[in-house]
Amino acid sequence: ADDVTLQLKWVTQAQFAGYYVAKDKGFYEEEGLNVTILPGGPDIAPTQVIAGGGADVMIDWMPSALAAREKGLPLVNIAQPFKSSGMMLTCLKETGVTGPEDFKGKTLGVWFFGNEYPFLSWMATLGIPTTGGADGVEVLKQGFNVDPLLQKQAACISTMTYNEYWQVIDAGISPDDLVTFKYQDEGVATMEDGLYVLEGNLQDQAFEDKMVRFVRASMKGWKWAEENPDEAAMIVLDNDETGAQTETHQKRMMGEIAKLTAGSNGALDPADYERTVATLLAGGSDPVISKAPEGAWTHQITDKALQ
Amino acid sequence: MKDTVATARPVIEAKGLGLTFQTNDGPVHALTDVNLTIGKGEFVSFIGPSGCGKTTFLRCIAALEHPTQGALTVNGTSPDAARQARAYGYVFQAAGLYPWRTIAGNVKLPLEIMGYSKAEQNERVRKVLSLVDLDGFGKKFPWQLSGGMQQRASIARALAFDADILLMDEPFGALDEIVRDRLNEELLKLWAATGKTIGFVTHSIPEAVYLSTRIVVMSPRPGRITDVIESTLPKERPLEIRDSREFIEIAHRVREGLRAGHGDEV
Amino acid sequence: MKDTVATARPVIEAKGLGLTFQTNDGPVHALTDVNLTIGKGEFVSFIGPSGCGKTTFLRCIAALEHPTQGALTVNGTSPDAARQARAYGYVFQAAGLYPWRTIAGNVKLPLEIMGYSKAEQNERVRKVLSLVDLDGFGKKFPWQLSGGMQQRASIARALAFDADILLMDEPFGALDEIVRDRLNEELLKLWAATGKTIGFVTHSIPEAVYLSTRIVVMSPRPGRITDVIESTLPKERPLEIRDSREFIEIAHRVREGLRAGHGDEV
Amino acid sequence: MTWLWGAILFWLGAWGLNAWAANQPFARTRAGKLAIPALFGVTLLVLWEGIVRGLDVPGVILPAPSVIWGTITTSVPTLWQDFVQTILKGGLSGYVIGCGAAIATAIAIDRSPFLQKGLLPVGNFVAALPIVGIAPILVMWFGFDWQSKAAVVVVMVFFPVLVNTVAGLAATDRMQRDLMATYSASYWQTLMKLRLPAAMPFIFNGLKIATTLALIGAIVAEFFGSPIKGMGFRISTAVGQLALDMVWAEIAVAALAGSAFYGLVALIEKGVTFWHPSQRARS
Amino acid sequence: MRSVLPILAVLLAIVAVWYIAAIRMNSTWTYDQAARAETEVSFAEVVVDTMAQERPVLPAPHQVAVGLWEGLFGQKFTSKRSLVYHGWITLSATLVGFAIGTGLGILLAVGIVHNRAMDLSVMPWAIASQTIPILAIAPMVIVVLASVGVTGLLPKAVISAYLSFFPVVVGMVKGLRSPDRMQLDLLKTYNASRWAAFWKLRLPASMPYLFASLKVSMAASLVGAIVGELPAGATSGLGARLLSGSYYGQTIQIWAALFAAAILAAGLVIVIGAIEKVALRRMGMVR
Ligand SMILES: Nc1ncnc2c1ncn2[C@@H]1O[C@H](COP(=O)(O)OP(=O)(O)OP(=O)(O)O)[C@@H](O)[C@H]1O
Ligand SMILES: Nc1ncnc2c1ncn2[C@@H]1O[C@H](COP(=O)(O)OP(=O)(O)OP(=O)(O)O)[C@@H](O)[C@H]1O
Ligand SMILES: Cc1ncc(C[n+]2csc(CCO)c2C)c(N)n1
Ligand SMILES: [Mg+2]
Ligand SMILES: [Mg+2]
Repeated sequence: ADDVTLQLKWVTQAQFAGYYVAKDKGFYEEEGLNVTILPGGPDIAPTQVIAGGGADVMIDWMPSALAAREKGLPLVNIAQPFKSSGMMLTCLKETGVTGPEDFKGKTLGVWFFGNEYPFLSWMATLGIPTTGGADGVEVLKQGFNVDPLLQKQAACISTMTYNEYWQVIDAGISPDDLVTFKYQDEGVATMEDGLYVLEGNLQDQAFEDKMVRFVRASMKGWKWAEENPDEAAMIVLDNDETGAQTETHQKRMMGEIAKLTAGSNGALDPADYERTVATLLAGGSDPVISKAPEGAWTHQITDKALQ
Repeated sequence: MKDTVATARPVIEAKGLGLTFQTNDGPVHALTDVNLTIGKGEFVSFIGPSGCGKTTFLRCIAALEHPTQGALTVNGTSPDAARQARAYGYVFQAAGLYPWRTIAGNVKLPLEIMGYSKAEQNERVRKVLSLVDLDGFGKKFPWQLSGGMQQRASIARALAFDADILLMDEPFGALDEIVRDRLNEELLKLWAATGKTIGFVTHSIPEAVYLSTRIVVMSPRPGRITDVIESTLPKERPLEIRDSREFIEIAHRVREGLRAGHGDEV
Repeated sequence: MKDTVATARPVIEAKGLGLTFQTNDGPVHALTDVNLTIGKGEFVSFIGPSGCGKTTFLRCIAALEHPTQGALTVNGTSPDAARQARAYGYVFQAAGLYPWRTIAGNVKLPLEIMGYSKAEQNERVRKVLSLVDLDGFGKKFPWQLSGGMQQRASIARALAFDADILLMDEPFGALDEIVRDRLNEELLKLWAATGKTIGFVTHSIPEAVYLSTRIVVMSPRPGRITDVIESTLPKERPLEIRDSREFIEIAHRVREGLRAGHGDEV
Repeated sequence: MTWLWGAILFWLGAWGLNAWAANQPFARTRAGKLAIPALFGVTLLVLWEGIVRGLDVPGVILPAPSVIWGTITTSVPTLWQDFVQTILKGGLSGYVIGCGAAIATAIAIDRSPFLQKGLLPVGNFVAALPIVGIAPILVMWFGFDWQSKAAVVVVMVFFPVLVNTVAGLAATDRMQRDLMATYSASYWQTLMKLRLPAAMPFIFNGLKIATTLALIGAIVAEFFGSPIKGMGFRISTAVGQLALDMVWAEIAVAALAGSAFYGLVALIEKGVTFWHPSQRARS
Repeated sequence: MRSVLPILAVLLAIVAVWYIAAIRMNSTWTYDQAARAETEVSFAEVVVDTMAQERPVLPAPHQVAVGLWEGLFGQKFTSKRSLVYHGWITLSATLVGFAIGTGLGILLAVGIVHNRAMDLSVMPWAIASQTIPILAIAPMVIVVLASVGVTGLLPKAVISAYLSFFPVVVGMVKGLRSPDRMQLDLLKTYNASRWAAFWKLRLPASMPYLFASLKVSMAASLVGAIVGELPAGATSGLGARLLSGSYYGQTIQIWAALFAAAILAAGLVIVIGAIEKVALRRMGMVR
């Protein structure tokens, strides 16, 4: 069997159910692959891991991958299992935020470490400076969890539809007390959770072949997970080495994830790509990327995998 | 050993005193059944082979060590109470100067603690440093002085303030004969002038005889008093007295006493 | 001061020796213009007021301090070379025992370093401990011994191995007269039997006279040799010799020499 | 490859030079004491540059020193802003509060063997709590700004200084204490005149260890939430952006500031504990 | 027994303060929730609520105790939810790191004391090395080591060694230099080799310093191992528990992991303390 190492963007959770299912159900094995899944974490930059040769393929958000490409790391999107973006800004109603125009003068929690680009683009589109003051927003580097909102250190925080949002709810705040802004709805959505490899490797026949089989099996896993969300969640749970994840949370997460993967067969929709690039280029003074990238995606793999 | 009673008001009274150290290989009987009364204004020397408990006895008097048997009173109270009344000046067997203080600073230490005025402090430091012949060394640090000079500094430290009882553990051991003679004279003068009660450990028989009103001879294992020799010398003692018959006689008695104590082991 | 030449093959030769310490308040001239030759098998005592440079001179000989002026040779080579040839046994002014070694362990230390066999080590330790009257204390730690006992242990340590030159800095300062007499006798015996060259610092005039073939009198500020007195006593010296006319005469000369050196400051 | 071999040759040569220079009288001068470690540092940098260039290490893994230097010179304002936020505000204030509190506590519990016996093991235990666990909690308690970083630093430096101070206060020898006893000196007099001076070498030991801890603490705490400035913030975001040159620029600033801080404390130590054998031996 | 009493008293005081703090800090949330639900709460209700929140700002002591108990004994030791399992993972990295770190530290200290060139050049850089935020370079270390094929225990141990060598260097340098002039001079008169001076004087004299450093360094090793676990993909070990607890706002889980780590560290330090006592007693250094 051929060895493939996959670097995840975050810790083991239902966000990556498709890959765990494919591994657990033997889809990879059927394709003659021996896949190692490396969980991520707050300090792991998947881009760095792949640059260092620690992985063959990785999962990342497109803004981060494109930024890395501009930094000289030739990443290429070979597949896009996630159709929609799950990112939102969640605000406490009591702070008086009802629409984006109310952000001014407020403190907003934002994830950094390569996850800040969608937010920066959005603010640039809105024309709100992120340097604080009465006309701008005060930005906090948000840690791992939703505490800043619960402790009222921030008016709004970044959340994912499938994860942090529910943590807020679980903490005891009812949805009625919250106002949420989905990036998807605000027209500033960027592509999340795509599969990326190094451009140079694609020239290699054997590698290309490996990736074709990998994507095929992975998509099979995703579709299985969409159909059997609860079982998929249990598979994820089995693979969680920290033993910290809970069943309810993962099952719910799987349900939300299924909504995001729905509509993708694995091939990147060029229209989505263009929209993402346009959003990123719209950034004002501090653009994430300075010019439209070339060759940042390919159907080379999916074309073969999905025929 | 019968108690020896001093004529003057007793300042130090030991009755059946004993002290045993517990060590990793068994108890060490440093002192046993020590009976001694020292009157006010007496000058008592302790002499005996090394390890016989002289230091230990002095430490008991100063409440630095606590006897395991018997009773000990100082000025009619417990040694601890006497210590709190600042009754003691103590010169240790080693100089024990604080390395972070200059010589003058070391001598000043007790004065600071006892709250003398700045001017008084400086005046006294000057005086005692000159007494022990260390003028000009006030600004040096201890490690820049020779062994004998350090010892003299520590004597100066004990003399700088007015304690009723002066306990000196081989203070002149590291000094040459000339300086020793001079300091012996000075000490006698000081004693005569102030009426202090002095307990003095020495290894020199002539020194003990020259200085003391009484000489206590001790012997080791277990440390005990084997002889107490009253000096019949007058209070006024020029250095030449050391050539007198009486002096030589007393010295001889002390030597005999010492030899007897040694008998069992040398 | 003119050089004093010894008759035997010279072991230690100092010519115009000087040593100046740099301290925070100016230079201290510990030694100036010291000229001295010590022949093989001599027993030379150094006497002088404290701070006159006796320790410093001994340290120069042992290559522990390096003279800033003049020349010094030991066995015809530099002191450093002599040290490398393990020519010295040194007894320091303070005991300086290693606190983590027992008394026996401390005495064994030089033997271990010089590579004696285990059996030989034990044998020698036993012998020298008994020589200094510390049998039975081998297993105690230094802080469990009295000051004088520690000093004796440090003497034992220096005697445990066979150095040609023995340098002793007030080795008997903390001992009582009886033990001191005994050790004086032992030292003389050892010297007679081994033909070692001995440099000996003391404050006791009788001790210096009793032991030495020559007595070097020093005076301070700056440290220099003011007198060198040859002893005319025979090599064979019973303790009673101290009552002889000759002895008393020499002692008198030494005292005069000392007093003269003191003149400028006492 | 020439780069690599060149660097290794340079390293060998410089090491030889250093070994020689260290035994020259020059090494005892003030200039020598700066030049020799500096030469050592330069050697390391040259070796680094040579390895990166010689082995073609990608810049996103390890940038060459020359590249890092370029970033430092072009981002001085950012670096300065981060330095003020993290080191001056978070680190220094935490250091002062933490060390002050530790010394005060050591003195406070010194009188009571009961408290010492009780507090030291418990303190020992608290000190063993890893910062990575404490930092998020303190950020939750004290907010995102520098106050929470200072709190982390306080927690980190407190115990080493406490332990050293307690050990130092016990470090007097018997005769020194007995002397005070014969004067019947009061507790405070003994403390001020004997035990604190005698404790200084130990206290400074703690204070020196605390300097590096303070820096690490302040920086690491920023990983768990911060305003968008500060060295820890910059490092963690720069890693995500693969701007490794910026990461190393910040690390260089941290190392420089840390060494300077340590050097300052060591200098003060030298002045205060001039009498200690370990200081005297080398002067 | 005599030494347990004071500890108990202090613990009791801490627990009391802790409870009061828990009530104060957690009550904000209770009041906020009541306000959102537009109800009134009495103080008694608040106290009860603050003792049993799911995501308390400060968990009450008994909540942590329960969390710890569950984690330690609530399941099989081999379970991924067992703190014993995670503790063991961390412990093994800690011990390997500690061994590497102290070994390196002692070697460096010996070099610094015996070689002027090292004394002058290494020390400043050893200090500088400790000002590098380990959390920042730990991921890079892991990545770089992984790219040359080193994974698993060793990368964590390397990070742990990196943190633990420094206290040993500082303490040992001080300790090896602690002999005073007379002690050194004595050996000079024997013309003892540097080797003998090291074994017979410097090393024994440095023992108290070494043990003091070892305690600090052991704690540092543990922190290093935990830090090393964060970027190792938050898989297993106490660090991973801390992280995932933190990620999901499971305050109680964080505190339980935190206490498990501290217990581990305290245990290790106690072991060193015991060895110290025996060693120093045999060396006659405790009176
Ligand atoms: N390390 C030093 N630094 C500065 N001055 C010193 C140092 N060592 C000794 N001295 C000075 O050198 C002089 C001679 O000292 P030395 O120790 O040789 O005297 P000594 O004759 O042995 O005296 P003693 O009989 O008191 O031991 C003294 O004035 C002393 O202050
Ligand atoms: N802390 C201690 N622990 C155990 N034994 C001790 C301790 N202090 C003293 N001793 C023992 O007590 C005995 C008496 O000691 P002490 O110091 O009083 O003798 P000394 O008469 O002053 O002798 P020296 O003239 O040598 O100073 C000795 O045998 C000594 O070994
Ligand atoms: C330090 C830190 N960086 C990024 C994220 C955000 N993040 C990265 S991947 C992912 C998927 C969702 O669960 C999320 C939320 C975070 N939480 N903490
Ligand atoms: Mg004594
Ligand atoms: Mg001397």
